[in-house]
Amino acid sequence: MTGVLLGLAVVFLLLNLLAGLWRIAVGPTAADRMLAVLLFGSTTVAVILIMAEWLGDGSLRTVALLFVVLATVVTLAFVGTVRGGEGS
Amino acid sequence: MSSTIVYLLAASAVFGIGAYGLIVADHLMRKLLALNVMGSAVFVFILTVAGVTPEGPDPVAQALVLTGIVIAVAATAFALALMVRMHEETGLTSLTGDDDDD
Amino acid sequence: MSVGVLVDVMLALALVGLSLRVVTGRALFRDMVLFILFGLVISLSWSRLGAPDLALAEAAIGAGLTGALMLMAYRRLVEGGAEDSPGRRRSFLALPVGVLSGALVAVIGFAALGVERVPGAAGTLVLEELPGTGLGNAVTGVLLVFRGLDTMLEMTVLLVALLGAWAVLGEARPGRLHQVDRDTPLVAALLTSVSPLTLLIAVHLLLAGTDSPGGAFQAGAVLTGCGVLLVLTGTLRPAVAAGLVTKLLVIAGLTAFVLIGAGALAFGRPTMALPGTWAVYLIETAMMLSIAVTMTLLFARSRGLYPERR
Amino acid sequence: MSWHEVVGLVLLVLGCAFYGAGTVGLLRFPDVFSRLHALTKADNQGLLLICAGLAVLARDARVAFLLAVIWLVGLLAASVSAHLIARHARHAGSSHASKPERP
Repeated sequence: MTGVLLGLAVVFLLLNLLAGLWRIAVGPTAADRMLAVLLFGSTTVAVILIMAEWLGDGSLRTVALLFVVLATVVTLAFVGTVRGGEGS
Repeated sequence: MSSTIVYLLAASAVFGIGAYGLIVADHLMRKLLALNVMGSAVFVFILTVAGVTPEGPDPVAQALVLTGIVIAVAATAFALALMVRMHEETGLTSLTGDDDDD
Repeated sequence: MSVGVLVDVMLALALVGLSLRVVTGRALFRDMVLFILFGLVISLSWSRLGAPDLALAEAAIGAGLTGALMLMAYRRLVEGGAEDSPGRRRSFLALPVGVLSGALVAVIGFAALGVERVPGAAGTLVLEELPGTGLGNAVTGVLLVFRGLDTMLEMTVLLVALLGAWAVLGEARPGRLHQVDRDTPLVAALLTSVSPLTLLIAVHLLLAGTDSPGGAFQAGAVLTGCGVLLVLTGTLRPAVAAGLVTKLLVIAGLTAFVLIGAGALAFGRPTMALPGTWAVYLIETAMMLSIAVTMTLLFARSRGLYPERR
Repeated sequence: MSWHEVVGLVLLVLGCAFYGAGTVGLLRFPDVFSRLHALTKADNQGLLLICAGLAVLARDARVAFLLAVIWLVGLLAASVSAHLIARHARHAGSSHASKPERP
């Protein structure tokens, strides 16, 4: 029972991810897309943590930790890439 | 068993899409994206086809893919350096030479 | 179990959809962002497939580093005046080639799945022989003990990639990086808390890697993340020339491998036979440092790095 | 089902609800900053509830500690990222509604 519910939570969060893709597709600004990536990353962490409990694989928690630690790399690369004021 | 088939089909589809993109793309960066997509498809393929042992997926396949991931990013970094230099020298971002046609 | 298959199907759909958008999109920047998400979904798939070793590497490299590399290269192109041309070649070959190659992969896959598994397959052999190596993680065992030569050659590939990048580097232009504004105190707070944490995780992965998921590649990838963070915030600045320490660190992994692997010959043992667990730790540490330094240099597109003096 | 499973699952469902709300906000809100507002709620609160729920389910002090660390680092990373993106968006001058397509 608990296992099925955990699986359903994963499915629900994955649905969120798929829905978030729409924001990336339509934008309209680069910042909007990066926001979607931010939510994507956070949801991925949640999914991996639930998977760790669901599949009984504790090492997946390390993966989640890695995700949150390195989440800022892409954001920093983005802020350094697309200069403020450059947008169109 | 059925998850294996799901991932196998996904890997095949993604590989085909990557191959299509590699041919169709004009911008070198886009070619590189397509190439990386194909690479990931191959990794998924290797891991699904290799089968499972009692302790998760085949460790040999895992080591192979792990090696592949690191090599892929090194090759990508080199290709990007090459592309940036080419653009500095020639002002082009594609191999066809005419950037502007669509 | 049906919930599990549902998760698989969703991940597979996300992979196919994302790759389709990446390949057929019309704005390069957006497609690079989608590619980063593609890496995230691949990492989720590794987690789902029960391969945490791969999920670790993919989280650091596939989702973080490759994306950052591409964004920075894109930045340089835009700075150099390149247009974000949606240029696309019309080719009658493309669609058939794509469909056929995809079909070919599927056919090969189904054929391979149909082959009956023999008991002596490499994977099961590894698991049988693993207790004799003193290692608990089969993947690390394959990388260092059973297929050590491959891993050594992989370090060579990394070195060649770096040398190649150095060769095509412009003469007097050590990659001009556009740094993130540092006038916001949050970035400094981030650095002071996150960079020690990355070091900690890297060392943990390295030490834990002999028995549980982790190892030199994952640790090196995490350390690269730390290096990239420092480069992006301008704490490490690109240098024109490589210092001695940098050069030594770049070749450390390969050197350790060659010395210990070939040194086995001198004692009348087979090549690449590692003399004990201490050798595994030594090689792994050297590899981790080499991977981290090489990748950070590839990212900064420079020959060396020096810390910012304030 | 024992009590800790019930409590853990309830927390988990609440966390998922926050993520759902964050996604809806990301899709429905009109401009960058209000989307940012919706999203940070999901990041902070949703992850907190999910971590708490999983810690209750796991009933293991080490796991609970790791989950706490993950949440704290996630909080830090999310706030810095959100701050940087907001600054960036302001500099780009996209504070009002949408601007035409261009990275």
